[in-house]
Amino acid sequence: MPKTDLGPPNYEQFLPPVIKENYGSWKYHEIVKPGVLKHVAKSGDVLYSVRVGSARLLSMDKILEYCDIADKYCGGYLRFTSRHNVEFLVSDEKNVEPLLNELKEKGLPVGGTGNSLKNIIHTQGWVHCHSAATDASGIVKAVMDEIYDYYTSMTLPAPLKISLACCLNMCGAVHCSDIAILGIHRTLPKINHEMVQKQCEIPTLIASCPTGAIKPNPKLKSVEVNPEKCMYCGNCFTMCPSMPIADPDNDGVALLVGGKVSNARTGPMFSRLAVPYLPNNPPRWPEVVDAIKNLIDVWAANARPGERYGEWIDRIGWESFFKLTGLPFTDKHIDDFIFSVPSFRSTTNFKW
Amino acid sequence: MPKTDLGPPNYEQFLPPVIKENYGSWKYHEIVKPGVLKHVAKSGDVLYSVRVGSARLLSMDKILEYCDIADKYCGGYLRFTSRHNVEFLVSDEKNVEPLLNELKEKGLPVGGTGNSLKNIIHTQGWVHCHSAATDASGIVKAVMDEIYDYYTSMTLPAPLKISLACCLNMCGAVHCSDIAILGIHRTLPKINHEMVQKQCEIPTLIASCPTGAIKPNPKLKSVEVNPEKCMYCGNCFTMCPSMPIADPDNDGVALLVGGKVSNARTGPMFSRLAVPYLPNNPPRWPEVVDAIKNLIDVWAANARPGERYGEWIDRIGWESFFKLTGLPFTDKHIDDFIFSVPSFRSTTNFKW
Amino acid sequence: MSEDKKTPLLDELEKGPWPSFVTDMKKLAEKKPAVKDVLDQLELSYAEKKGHWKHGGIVGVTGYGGGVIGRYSDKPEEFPNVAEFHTMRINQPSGWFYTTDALRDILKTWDKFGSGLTNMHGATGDIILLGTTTQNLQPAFNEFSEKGWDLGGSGSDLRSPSCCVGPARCENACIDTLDICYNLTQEFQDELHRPMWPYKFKIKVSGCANDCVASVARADFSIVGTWRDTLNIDQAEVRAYANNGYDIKGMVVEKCPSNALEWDGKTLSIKSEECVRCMHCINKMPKALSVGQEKGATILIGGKATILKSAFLSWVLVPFMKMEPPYDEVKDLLRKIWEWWDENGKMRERVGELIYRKGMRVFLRDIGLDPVPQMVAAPRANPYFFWWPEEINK
Amino acid sequence: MSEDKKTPLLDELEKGPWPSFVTDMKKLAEKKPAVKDVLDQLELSYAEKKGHWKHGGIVGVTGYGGGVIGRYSDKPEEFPNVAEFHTMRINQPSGWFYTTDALRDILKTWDKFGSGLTNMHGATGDIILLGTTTQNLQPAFNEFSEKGWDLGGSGSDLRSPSCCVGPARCENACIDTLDICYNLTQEFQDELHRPMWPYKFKIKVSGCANDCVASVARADFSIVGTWRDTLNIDQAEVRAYANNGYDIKGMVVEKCPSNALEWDGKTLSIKSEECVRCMHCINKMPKALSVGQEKGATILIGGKATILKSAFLSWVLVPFMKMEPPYDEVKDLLRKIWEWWDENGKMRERVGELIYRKGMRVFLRDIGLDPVPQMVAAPRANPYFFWWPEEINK
Ligand code: SRM
Ligand code: SRM
Ligand code: SRM
Ligand code: SRM
Ligand code: SF4
Ligand code: SF4
Ligand code: SF4
Ligand code: SF4
Ligand code: SF4
Ligand code: SF4
Ligand code: SF4
Ligand code: SF4
Repeated sequence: MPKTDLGPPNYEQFLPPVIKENYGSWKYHEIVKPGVLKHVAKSGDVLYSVRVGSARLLSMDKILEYCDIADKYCGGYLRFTSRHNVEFLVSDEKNVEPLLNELKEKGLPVGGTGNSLKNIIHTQGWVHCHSAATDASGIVKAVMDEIYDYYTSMTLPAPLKISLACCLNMCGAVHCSDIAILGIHRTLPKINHEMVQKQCEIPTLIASCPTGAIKPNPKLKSVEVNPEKCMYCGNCFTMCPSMPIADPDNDGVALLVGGKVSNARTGPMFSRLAVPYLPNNPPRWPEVVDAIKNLIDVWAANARPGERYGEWIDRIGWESFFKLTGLPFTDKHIDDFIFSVPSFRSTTNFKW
Repeated sequence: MPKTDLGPPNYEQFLPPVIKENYGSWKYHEIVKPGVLKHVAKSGDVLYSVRVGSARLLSMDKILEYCDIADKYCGGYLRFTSRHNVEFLVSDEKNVEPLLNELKEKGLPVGGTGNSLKNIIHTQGWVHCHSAATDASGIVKAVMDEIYDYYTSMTLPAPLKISLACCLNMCGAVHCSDIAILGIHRTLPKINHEMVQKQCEIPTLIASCPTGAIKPNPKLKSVEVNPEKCMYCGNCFTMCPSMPIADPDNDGVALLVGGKVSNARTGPMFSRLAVPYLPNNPPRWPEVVDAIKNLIDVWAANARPGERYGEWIDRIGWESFFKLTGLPFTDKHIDDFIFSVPSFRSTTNFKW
Repeated sequence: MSEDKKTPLLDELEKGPWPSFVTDMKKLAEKKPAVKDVLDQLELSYAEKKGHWKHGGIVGVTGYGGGVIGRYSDKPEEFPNVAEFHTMRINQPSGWFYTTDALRDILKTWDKFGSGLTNMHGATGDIILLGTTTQNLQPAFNEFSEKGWDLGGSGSDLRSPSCCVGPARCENACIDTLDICYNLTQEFQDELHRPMWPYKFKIKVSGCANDCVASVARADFSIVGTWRDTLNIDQAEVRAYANNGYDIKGMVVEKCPSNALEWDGKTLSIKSEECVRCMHCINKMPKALSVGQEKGATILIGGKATILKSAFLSWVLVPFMKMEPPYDEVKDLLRKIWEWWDENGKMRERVGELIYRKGMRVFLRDIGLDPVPQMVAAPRANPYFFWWPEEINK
Repeated sequence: MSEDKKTPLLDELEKGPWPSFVTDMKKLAEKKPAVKDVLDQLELSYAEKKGHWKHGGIVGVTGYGGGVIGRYSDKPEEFPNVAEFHTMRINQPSGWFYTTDALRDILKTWDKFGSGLTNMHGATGDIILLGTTTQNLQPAFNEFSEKGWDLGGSGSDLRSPSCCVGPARCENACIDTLDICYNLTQEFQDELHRPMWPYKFKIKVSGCANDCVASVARADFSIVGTWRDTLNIDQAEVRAYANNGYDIKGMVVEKCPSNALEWDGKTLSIKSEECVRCMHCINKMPKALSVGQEKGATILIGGKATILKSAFLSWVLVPFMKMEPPYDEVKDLLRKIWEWWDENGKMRERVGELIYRKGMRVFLRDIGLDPVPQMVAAPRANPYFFWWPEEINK
């Protein structure tokens, strides 16, 4: 019998000595160059953290490669970030440049600090999830390739946080990202009437629909979906395998913008719909890549220094956002779910 | 047979000559003194409007008194405002001072312009409505007596618009007032089971409840009210006389603050709950009068020039409002109706 | 008439500087028994902290479904003169302008058939004549009609539209509020008098964004004047304000919600495309600043008070509409909205609530308007959006 | 292993500067048939624009109800090596710190029992080990357990709490995020491993308002470090920034959301009672400004993603709580919340949604917290509030 309820190992054993000694006693930090943080302790001790972009979907060999690097320059200490980057924790300043050289050689991107593009938070996609309306790793790779330079430099007006979720479950903090890439369905679940009763608990299934679109169909001992009410969220499929919703001809990607999480200046904000639909076009999703490039370019050209995406839009107004980006404004952009009314423009204060 | 569908008389016949001649050609206006507006036309013509506070609930004799005054100084022209003041329309500058003197003599208050207290918009109350949880004219009189000087001067930070509605139907624009006085019930409707079926259509009655608190009671051929869900709005009584909700021991007044309608600077804003309950204490409602005085005093002492009530609170934060006014914050202040969630504080940005 | 009744509580409201409705009513009560009874009943209400009116019944005049509010005392034995005490809503003239002759004429009829008690005006805008009997309703109406006055709305119909003083006196008026109000009221007489909708519908017209009739808070359909070019600046007058010590920077420039203004001590300049026409700067310097040339209105939809789904403020439906007689565009729009509401609305569902229930998307398509960003403060934050069949790959 | 399958579409993703998961997986595929199959199935997905996984079934290890996500190919004949391809969620150490020894040790076990494919890390924070068979789950767990690693959460249980790097490296940390995360995880092992609630529950811990684990967006229960006194200003360092040409006025003072700062060119002063501790000024001048002395945390409740009632951001529940081991206050609070949620929640109803349904009023009373204004951005605008029986005059 194995032991259960161990919990995770105590983190203390994984902290490098310079951290143990200066734990809770850091004085300040600087960004020495893109991807290189220097934290200075009250004691005068210094820690360098070198941030390396990661695909997150990693083979064990890739991780072993990280380990070898960490052994060589970091006394065997490294960490991962909340956005799934690797950070090499260097206690000895002399090791910083050699480490950077080796990373360069190995093609590992260093960056993601300060006013840069951050690593894209993403989810499973077709690699592992049954629920995915699009792939995750593939789009991320295609997008990151295109806007790579923003990762390794710090030339943007403010940090840029892009996230991707492959379905409306929105694993990750997609809903509060500067730019959110979201896998969506656009057609009704196709009910397998014979299986519903066998595989699913009908009352739970009915309750699972956010818009009350599902009704019992007593004749078939199954359910029906009201096409006027279904907005293809796929939650019924989560509850019941007999309600598959994937539709290769219509699944795709929506883009939302202007979210943030930090409380710096403004409180957390939701990302809001910018592009309702772009097709799934593997392997490199050119429409999605282009749209994101455009979104970034317009912001980068117009925002004031220090303005996050949503703060910029708040200043100029959404009508200006649609004008500047050239994106069409459609009926999809107008909320029609529970909290819609407070999002309407109840003032004549707007721009032409 | 009388003629029907006449519509109102054409307003043109009621316009004084100076207005007819300068219709749509006004250049600017000034407030000569509290209650006296001077409008200058592009032609150079001038119109003085002298604004007089009115109880709105008027006898024909009072109106005839206005008529006599208007004949004397205004060539028989006068108007009423959207806040139920009377405006004497003076074309001849020489008539302004004599008019003001006569108004003073008659005890008719002149004011309500610029940064002053405006006339209180109010409704019927016990004088005429079946639905009233409090009186209207009585509270208004008591409040206006107390803060009268703010009406006849222009010393407040900004305009101050107080409104009163005697029940949750909220006749008037109470819900968007700097200070709103609202008649409320606090106990369940008392169902007259025998009459429900006779007087009321039960499905409509059930549908009338905003919170779904009403259920059929088939045994009694009547309905039941769920005490956990009923928030005493009285809408069931509007639909069905057999659901009386008035309760002398518990009816009273709530105060809401910070609303506005104009789009000047900020768009329209709702008034928000400040004081959940004050007792009905006729004839002069001292608790209500005191609470309103306090609300005005704190704003007047703390707001910056030009700041409407809600704009002031927006700047300082609601936590500061409750601190400065000394009002207790209760569970009633936290929204629990449809649009509640967006009103919660989803940021750590607040003051102690 | 219960001669001896005293009103000690109400008498307290004769004190103080604000005009006293009690004093006024007491005088009227001397010749009007109904007013005496209404005072006495009110005294009872003050003593008991409770109203004494019964739930209104349906009363009216021939040919109309609205315009009268039925009201009955719940103590008719004690207050026989207010056993019936109905309200007649007389449709006010645009902008509440009167000649004394007209007022006297109205009051003469009211003296003849009613209590002589009024509200000038009701919150919707009507002349409210408070207190008459069922029997007197028709004759009163007949006489009003003869004199050229008609009833306003009540019940599930169009309510009497109202408007700000507008071009009659205000330099800010971007549209002819008085004419629009009059013209629409005349056009929709049937809708006003014969309740046939799910619920009430209110129209209010303000000449500019100051919204002096509170249309955004109180009307299902708000017409608010605006302009599409640049506001006018008279630099000489600006300097005059400055020379008089007015704090242009603090009171005007810094309070512009969209930072559209600049003041260098000599010239006030405006970035026109930034201006959201909030009226603030014009309000503060009326001699120097004024509204633009290319005028029209913003139309907003959906405003209402609290019942049922809580209060809604009207929101932008048409950012800009020219407003010239015969106002066909706005009339067409109104008719389309009513048709849609009538077809889809539940009983006692205001149009704003119906839009909330069905979604702007359905509403816009059905009335044939294109979505524009000005309709929203911000686009949706949830991904719960719908596709039309024709947008889907088959 | 289907040797000959080509992956022309995926091969396109080997191009470009960003690290390629395809290249990485292809290498692994050479020794791991499951990875070969997963790539080939992915290639098929790319060709068909459609996933090829079946709806997950329930699999797990003895004694636990969570920690494993079952996954099956919907083409097991074509891709037999991913017929079963389950995920194990290994609970990460606080702050995602590792020694290379520890990592190698984990990977050794994973090589033995699984595909060798991982996510470092999952969005909740776990070490995600992607792809093993039903049969291998228990032996893999046994070995992990022996090595001191445990499973994380899944299903209707407490999910693995996570935290920012905090005091380990960050001068902004107002609380010991790593210890809090570790301590709470240890305390609530039963809640983590044995699903018994209406739905999932997430805890995230950030050391300051920058919220580097996005707790307000992603956690039902967010613990965010703050301080109650005044932030520290080192005037000499402020001047050093100024001397270096840093635009203190434009970049810091004018962006303070509550106008708490003043800069006269020499001294930066703060009105402490105005400061909302948003972190902006500290972020911009880390050498000169730092957090206050009297530290603790703000607790927020209710955050979650879109399903069902749309996304909620956590909102303030406790403005300030001291955070010292053994953290009894926060543990008590959690237990009370869970008990209430468990008693009242419907199936698949997150705690935020339950509070929305029942009202903060009921929630606060039942868990014994007093309402404070910090809980709301603004008080209610509707008059639909309730009274407790004891508040009513009988
Ligand atoms: C390492 C990490 C914490 C961890 O435990 O892993 C971290 C570390 C730091 N954050 Fe962060 N943040 C990290 C995720 C976040 C997140 C969460 C996220 O992105 O999902 C947020 C909130 C995101 C949002 O608002 O949408 C976050 C919002 C901030 C901010 C506020 C930025 C803003 O103005 O909105 C700062 C302050 C700043 O950058 O000036 C900050 C500052 C910092 C500092 C300077 C703190 C310090 O002294 O160590 C660290 C380096 C900053 C940098 O990258 O330039 N950190 N930081 C995370 C790195 C993620 C990555 O790999 O990119
Ligand atoms: C006469 C009247 C219109 C009518 O058709 O009857 C009117 C007339 C004027 N309003 Fe108004 N407003 C009138 C009701 C309103 C209302 C509606 C209400 O109070 O219910 C509003 C919106 C209320 C709100 O925002 O809550 C209103 C918001 C304004 C504003 C914006 C004030 C602000 O800064 O928020 C201005 C501009 C100003 O005062 O500088 C304005 C300005 C004006 C001007 C200066 C316009 C003009 O040039 O004639 C008029 C005199 C101002 C004064 O009283 O100092 N008027 N004004 C109404 C007088 C009501 C009364 O008896 O007190
Ligand atoms: C007379 C007046 C109040 C006043 O003293 O001025 C009034 C009086 C009544 N209103 Fe009103 N409303 C009056 C303007 C309003 C306004 C303001 C406005 O129109 O600008 C509103 C808020 C705006 C709105 O329409 O939403 C208003 C919102 C209501 C409501 C709630 C409607 C809603 O959708 O929330 C009701 C309830 C109902 O319709 O059953 C209502 C119902 C009533 C009834 C008919 C009572 C009832 O339960 O059926 C009242 C009759 C009182 C009586 O016996 O004299 N009254 N009512 C106003 C009409 C006078 C006029 O025609 O000029
Ligand atoms: C693995 C992971 C995504 C990733 O690639 O990182 C993940 C994967 C799944 N999530 Fe998630 N969620 C993951 C983090 C999240 C997060 C982010 C977080 O925890 O910080 C969220 C948003 C925050 C939240 O909880 O609201 C999230 C919101 C959901 C939801 C929607 C919950 C809601 O209340 O809105 C579902 C749907 C459900 O529970 O049925 C879901 C369901 C799922 C399922 C179990 C699919 C399902 O329909 O049952 C996915 C399994 C995928 C697979 O086969 O591998 N997942 N999920 C993340 C967990 C890894 C870990 O343990 O570290
Ligand atoms: S976002 Fe949807 S598809 Fe993607 S991992 Fe989460 S549940 Fe699966
Ligand atoms: S996809 Fe979503 S909206 Fe459509 S029926 Fe299923 S649960 Fe309801
Ligand atoms: S607010 Fe209520 S009580 Fe007052 S007049 Fe309107 S309906 Fe009647
Ligand atoms: S008073 Fe209002 S909440 Fe209570 S039962 Fe009647 S309609 Fe429902
Ligand atoms: S709304 Fe505008 S136009 Fe009408 S009276 Fe007010 S300020 Fe003048
Ligand atoms: S009208 Fe308002 S938005 Fe336009 S310039 Fe003046 S103050 Fe600014
Ligand atoms: S949340 Fe605050 S304490 Fe934690 S890493 Fe970010 S900046 Fe540092
Ligand atoms: S922490 Fe934020 S609120 Fe406080 S002084 Fe600094 S910028 Fe202003």
